[in-house]
Amino acid sequence: MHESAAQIFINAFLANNFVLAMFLGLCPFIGVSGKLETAVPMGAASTFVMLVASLCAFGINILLDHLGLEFLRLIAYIVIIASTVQLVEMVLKKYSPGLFRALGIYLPLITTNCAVLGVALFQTAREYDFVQSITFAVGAGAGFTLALVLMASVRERLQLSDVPAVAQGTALSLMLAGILSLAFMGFAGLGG
Amino acid sequence: MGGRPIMSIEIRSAPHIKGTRTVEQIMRHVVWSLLPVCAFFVFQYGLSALLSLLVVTVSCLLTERFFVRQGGQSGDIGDFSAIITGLLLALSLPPGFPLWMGAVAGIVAIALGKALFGGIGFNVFNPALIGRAFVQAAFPQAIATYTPSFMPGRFYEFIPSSMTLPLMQPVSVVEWLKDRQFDALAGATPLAKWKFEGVLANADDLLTSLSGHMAVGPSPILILLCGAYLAFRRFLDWRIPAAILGSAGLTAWMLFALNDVRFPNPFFMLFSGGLILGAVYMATDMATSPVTPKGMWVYGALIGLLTVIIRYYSGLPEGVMYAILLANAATPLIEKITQPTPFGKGVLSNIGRQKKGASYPLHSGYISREDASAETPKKRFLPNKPKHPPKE
Amino acid sequence: MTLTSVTRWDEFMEGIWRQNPLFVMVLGLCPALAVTVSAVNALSMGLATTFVLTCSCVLVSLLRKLIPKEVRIATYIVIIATFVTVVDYLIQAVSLALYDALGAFIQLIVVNCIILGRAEAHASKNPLLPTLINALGMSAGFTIGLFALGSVREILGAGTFFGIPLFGPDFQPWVVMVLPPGGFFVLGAWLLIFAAIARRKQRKLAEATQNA
Amino acid sequence: MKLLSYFRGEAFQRGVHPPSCKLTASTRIRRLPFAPKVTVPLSQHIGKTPRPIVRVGQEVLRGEPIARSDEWLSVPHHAPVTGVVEFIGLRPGVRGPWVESIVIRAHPGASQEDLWGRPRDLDAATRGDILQAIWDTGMVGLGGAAFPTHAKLTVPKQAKVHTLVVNGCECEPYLTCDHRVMVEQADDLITGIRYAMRATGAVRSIVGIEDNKPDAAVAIRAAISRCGKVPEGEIYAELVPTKYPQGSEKMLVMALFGVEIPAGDLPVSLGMVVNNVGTLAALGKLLPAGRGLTERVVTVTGPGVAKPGDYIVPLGTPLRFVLDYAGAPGAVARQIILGGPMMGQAAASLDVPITKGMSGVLVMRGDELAWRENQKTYPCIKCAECVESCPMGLNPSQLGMLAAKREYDLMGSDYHLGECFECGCCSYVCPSNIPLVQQFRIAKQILREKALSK
Amino acid sequence: MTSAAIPPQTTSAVAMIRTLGLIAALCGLIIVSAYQGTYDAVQENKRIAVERAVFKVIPTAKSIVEYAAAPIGTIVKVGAGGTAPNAVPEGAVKFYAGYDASGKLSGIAAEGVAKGYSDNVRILYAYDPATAMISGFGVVAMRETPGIGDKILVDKGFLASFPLQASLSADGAILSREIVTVKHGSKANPWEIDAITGATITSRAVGRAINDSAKRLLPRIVPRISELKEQP
Ligand SMILES: Cc1cc2nc3c(=O)[nH]c(=O)nc-3n(C[C@H](O)[C@H](O)[C@H](O)COP(=O)(O)O)c2cc1C
Ligand SMILES: Cc1cc2nc3c(=O)[nH]c(=O)nc-3n(C[C@H](O)[C@H](O)[C@H](O)COP(=O)(O)O)c2cc1C
Ligand SMILES: Cc1cc2nc3c(=O)[nH]c(=O)nc-3n(C[C@H](O)[C@H](O)[C@H](O)COP(=O)(O)O)c2cc1C
Ligand SMILES: Cc1cc2nc3c(=O)[nH]c(=O)nc-3n(C[C@H](O)[C@H](O)[C@H](O)CO)c2cc1C
Ligand code: SF4
Ligand code: SF4
Ligand code: SF4
Ligand code: SF4
Ligand code: FES
Repeated sequence: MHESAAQIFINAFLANNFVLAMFLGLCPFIGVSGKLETAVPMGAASTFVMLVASLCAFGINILLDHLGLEFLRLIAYIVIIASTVQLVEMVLKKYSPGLFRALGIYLPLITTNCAVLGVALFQTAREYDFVQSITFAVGAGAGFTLALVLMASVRERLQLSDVPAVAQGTALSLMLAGILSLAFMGFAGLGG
Repeated sequence: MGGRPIMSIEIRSAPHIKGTRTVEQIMRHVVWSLLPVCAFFVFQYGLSALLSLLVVTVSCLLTERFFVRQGGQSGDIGDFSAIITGLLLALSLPPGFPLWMGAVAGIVAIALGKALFGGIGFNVFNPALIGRAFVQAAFPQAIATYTPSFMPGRFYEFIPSSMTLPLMQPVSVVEWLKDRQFDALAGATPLAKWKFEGVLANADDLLTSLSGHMAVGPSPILILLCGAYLAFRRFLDWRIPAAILGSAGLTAWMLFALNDVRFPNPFFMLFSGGLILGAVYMATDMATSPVTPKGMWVYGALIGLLTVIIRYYSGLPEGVMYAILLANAATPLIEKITQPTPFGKGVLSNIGRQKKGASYPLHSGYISREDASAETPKKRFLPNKPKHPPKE
Repeated sequence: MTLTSVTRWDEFMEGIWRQNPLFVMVLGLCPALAVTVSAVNALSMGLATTFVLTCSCVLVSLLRKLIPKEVRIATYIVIIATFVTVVDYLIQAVSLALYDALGAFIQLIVVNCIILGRAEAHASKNPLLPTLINALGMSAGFTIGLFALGSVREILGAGTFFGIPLFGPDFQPWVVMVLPPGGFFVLGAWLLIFAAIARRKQRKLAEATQNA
Repeated sequence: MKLLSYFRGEAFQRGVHPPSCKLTASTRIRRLPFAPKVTVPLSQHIGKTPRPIVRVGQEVLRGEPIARSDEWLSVPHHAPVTGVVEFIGLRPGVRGPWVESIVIRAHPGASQEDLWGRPRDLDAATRGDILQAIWDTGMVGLGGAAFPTHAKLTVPKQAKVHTLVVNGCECEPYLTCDHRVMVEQADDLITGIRYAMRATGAVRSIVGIEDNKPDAAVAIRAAISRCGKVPEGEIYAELVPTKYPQGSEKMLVMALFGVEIPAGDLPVSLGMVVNNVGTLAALGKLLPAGRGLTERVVTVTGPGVAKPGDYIVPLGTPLRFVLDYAGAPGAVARQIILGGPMMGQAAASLDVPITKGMSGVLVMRGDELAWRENQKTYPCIKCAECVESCPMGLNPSQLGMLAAKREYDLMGSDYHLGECFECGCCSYVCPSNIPLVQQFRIAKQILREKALSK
Repeated sequence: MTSAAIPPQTTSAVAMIRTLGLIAALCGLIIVSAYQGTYDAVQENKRIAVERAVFKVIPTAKSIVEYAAAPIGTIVKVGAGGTAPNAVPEGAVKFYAGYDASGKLSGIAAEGVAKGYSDNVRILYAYDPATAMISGFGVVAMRETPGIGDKILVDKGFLASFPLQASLSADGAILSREIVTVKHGSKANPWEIDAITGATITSRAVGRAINDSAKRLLPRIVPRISELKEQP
């Protein structure tokens, strides 16, 4: 069954949201979603890194299949994605300091979290072609950003609430994530 | 003057007078307005519906009381808000929903949907819908099991699934329906029938829920009437239902215009399922909807759009609940970007700013031309101010 | 560094209780939530992580004097990825069904912050034995955490434990528990319970000091 | 939404409609007897405090200047009674803390006629002369803000004033002093308006009156034609829809002209000056006679008052004396409010004197307060009532939640706390009974202190 | 990760490259030995998994052979003794032929996939050339809701829909009747699948998966079924 780009996008963005349904990138999601200000650049930076990871993985797959070295896949992914992000970071710093300031501080945080590596692994497992891979990465990034932004705005509002002391902190974040995940179940089956 | 007893006077902060509206009053009115809706629901489904309303509401109240006692939550059970939660939750569940699951829904609604955030006013998500979403995910089959309305004997016997033992699976109602000469399809809601069979229900049947044995909720007309009363008394904001129905209707109408075979008419979209109940009573929950007027429009439009998308394109026949929960999550964001413009900072003040320093040329038609000796006209028809500042 | 058996035990327990990677440090959430739909999966994931964590830490500790500190993180990652690849193949060899159930999350052990964190914070500075104890403690803590999640989710969500039906055929499973929201809710509930216990302890302590 | 409010013929957006309770709207203004002793606080207005120019033991005539300052933003005070200066020093002030005051014991036998006046002909006076004459009267805004009137009427060099807006709204419940002044002293008002127009160079004047007092408009229109000296179309009496806080100058200008005074600006930036009717009526009386401000009209009212009414009260009369005269037995009075119920201050003691800016004395009994005390306070339920009623277009709900968490900086920087003019609409409507305005006052205070300490 | 690409400052480049090389070699060694060590077991596992799946849908089969049916009508054998898996012609459809103990064709198995409730449902269905019926199916992979969607494996009513009629039209180019899933209780024809109440979406996915795949596969292999009769 060939999945269209739109289906892949909606799937990664909403129906099987990377964070809320696939459980990827939870650490930054729980850790960095306290403030709306940081949520958007964080989401943008993650999307960008996912795109890089997707491109790298696509290239690595071709190379490794060619060489018959698929058992090196994981190491290759992780090393090459990490260094490519470093490289991009340096290039950014040199040629676009504004963008670097906006995204730069987030890049090292996310060079290799599950969401990023997940993009690479899932696109390989699902045998996506080039366009499909890119759409998948963008959809996953958009989904991550959406979840992050919703979570951050809710958590900002809860700063002004009298949340019981027991529930404050990670427990509340997890419960919120659970509720969001519950709400995202409404999208199940979308794009199919 | 010194011999007088010293008066004890109090020092308070202005304002020293207060409008008469209180939280209890608002909530009480919502409960009143829900009673006819509940009564009709009981009329449709009989004993099971009555018991379901009772059990769910009582479980909400007990949970609320527990958390208030524990100190985990502000407010108290006397504020009627938990009753609203219970009634709305029960109205959104199938009438034959096993009572123990209803109780679970009520507990989750208050515990997870309200107490977790600190109680009344602090919750971000609609508690009733949290409860419903939880049991929908936990017991997806039971919650999709509807039975026809106006069953003969509904006032003497229960729908068999109602009385399921706690933690056990509900018994199938198929046999029970067969006994009463109903086929398996009779239990499908109009939305499910449309989604899975392509059968469209009749318009006025949907509106009143009166005819036949359709498996539907309370009549949309009745809900609209009760909601109109609340809106008229300003206990709920008319903008939210208007925005929801407007955006859902518009989206559905556009899709219908594009392809009238694949998509049902917008009327069906508006009056089937829980859209009216959700738009009038659930999306308007104050704590979880934006306070800014512009935000209310955005919020409502989002709900309408999401409802249509979920109903048409996702795996589930009904999307109101998810649409409202998602919009609840977006509410803080919506509020943030729709803060009202303070007086003197908006467009109108810019007109003033342009005129800064310049003097208004006097204009003969500028001020109302009442004769100085004339009778004072009645308030309403008084042209008491110019429509615009004079143009240079 | 000399270690008495008591401090060794303490060191081990540290990872299980006071520094539990899942419940206290809240790390490695993705595998913790994604694969814990059943006790078996949780346990397998825990063992796989244990293998990778222990082997990597041991290797890092052995090579710690050799590894140039400028590229130490890259080195650790390569080492970790190596063992993840190994465990990946091992599981495929043992059971494909298990491999399918754990899915990509086996390979995602690579990015599990716990492992890199241990390698960097502990193994790179300590000799073999303490490293081993620390790594085993952490792994045990993580495995116990996963198991706590997995059992609750399986029992409630399917009415079974290790696949054995517990409540008879009429039991109504709470499907939500094995769905994504259930993962969040169960972990959140565990954290709530621990927080409540901690608060009660604190209150008791405060009362005791007040009385004294 | 703004357009909509135009079409609905609303004066300004939002605002509230508290019950008007104007018990004394049709009672004539009466004169209060002279108290045996009056206390004139030196600082009754916004600006510099004048210094006393009398000594203890000195005999003063009613209307004689007793305090003066050479500072521009300050006004002289005149003796409200003929008598002897008994004490100069600290006395209880309206706001609680004791303030520098002059205490005069009235001569029991004195006729208390105003003997000090120096009548003069201002028909040929220049702008400067008129302003000087206004300064000499010691006039401040009688609408409540007590800003020196000569300063307000002095138009900055770079600006030009074309319209004098006369504020006859009296939007606060209970208060009727401006209403009665418009009805009974319309001729003085017209005179005052014409002086003020000459002082500012305004070419027209508009009296804005809420439409619950049409008789005031009729009276003013009659006075205009009676006066005979007013050219056609120079002075209008306009009715505006009744709504609180119509009396705020921003809202009144909005209602009359449909323009918003830009945030942070004064009406003068739009070529307007706003004055209260009481101020201008008093000017119309005092200026030709060359007298000083020694008395004002005060509404004494409220459920706790036996003889409510508008009284001409000599300034400095102790509150206790006023209440005794109006019949407010201490046993039932629980709260005494100086000003209107929406913005007025609760009196800290019965020894405080009537001052220039005090337009009303409102006495509340225990039973009026009881139901409010019994009302529970809830967390904000986000009912949006406050947002829908804040005339300044703020978001009191958000501000209130921020205040509860002491996020004062955010209130000022992101949610326009500075624009709040403390009208009290938000507190009035809040069903959760949250003391919003009070929190905002505290927040402003803290922000001010922070800014100062920087 | 920050230091991965930062040039060395203190350690000399040579020493660094030497240690890195050492570590890389060590890791490579570990991986390769693990890969080699498990290779046979993994392949065996995979083969067993495929066989199990096929044997499940074709109960009479004792051995299987993998084929690919190319669009132009040729059928090639894949794997040992045939085309390499990565040399299968463009657009070919893979399928398995199951043979009984005597080497006679006992059935054809092929994969189908369709979108279910939460993700793709991937199934393996069996086609019986003798009767032109779909005799059964098994699930390869799905993420349907446990307790709901996964009832397609156990629900008696649902499984009773099989065997399904899958005969070709007269010209052999299309199915004579498309396979459809109908609401529970309304199956009336041999080419209809009776849906499970409460899991209609997954039921439909099964129907669609079979239909889509059969539509492509059957016209290619039915005319040449004689080529497959005997185990090669
Ligand atoms: C917010 C909300 C969500 C609802 N969700 C569903 C649902 O998912 N499925 C359902 O069959 N009924 C749902 N209902 C119940 C409806 O009120 C209605 O009773 C039921 O859908 C039958 O009516 P129908 O087609 O007209 O669906 C929901 C009601 C509300 C208020
Ligand atoms: C909320 C609010 C309400 C006001 N209401 C009135 C009013 O009803 N009448 C009035 O004369 N001034 C009122 N004022 C004061 C006016 O804004 C303005 O300062 C006054 O009319 C100026 O006249 P004055 O200087 O002669 O007192 C109000 C101010 C505020 C902030
Ligand atoms: C949490 C949840 C999980 C669901 N999982 C499935 C599923 O796995 N397969 C499926 O076909 N439908 C699933 N559904 C969809 C509903 O059961 C849907 O209403 C049903 O498929 C419609 O079938 P019916 O027409 O027999 O009611 C799920 C619904 C919910 C709320
Ligand atoms: C117009 C209106 C609608 C309400 N709707 C709901 C609702 O859908 N669900 C609910 O749990 N409570 C509802 N409430 C009650 C109350 O607002 C709710 O419990 C709050 O969310 C508690 O903070 C409603 C109240 C009002 C005034
Ligand atoms: S009530 Fe207050 S605001 Fe309204 S007019 Fe009187 S003084 Fe001005
Ligand atoms: S007090 Fe301030 S915030 Fe409240 S209504 Fe008046 S202006 Fe708005
Ligand atoms: S309260 Fe604020 S706005 Fe009102 S006067 Fe004082 S400073 Fe100005
Ligand atoms: S009026 Fe009170 S309760 Fe309503 S939104 Fe404003 S602050 Fe909250
Ligand atoms: S485990 Fe850390 S991001 Fe997933």
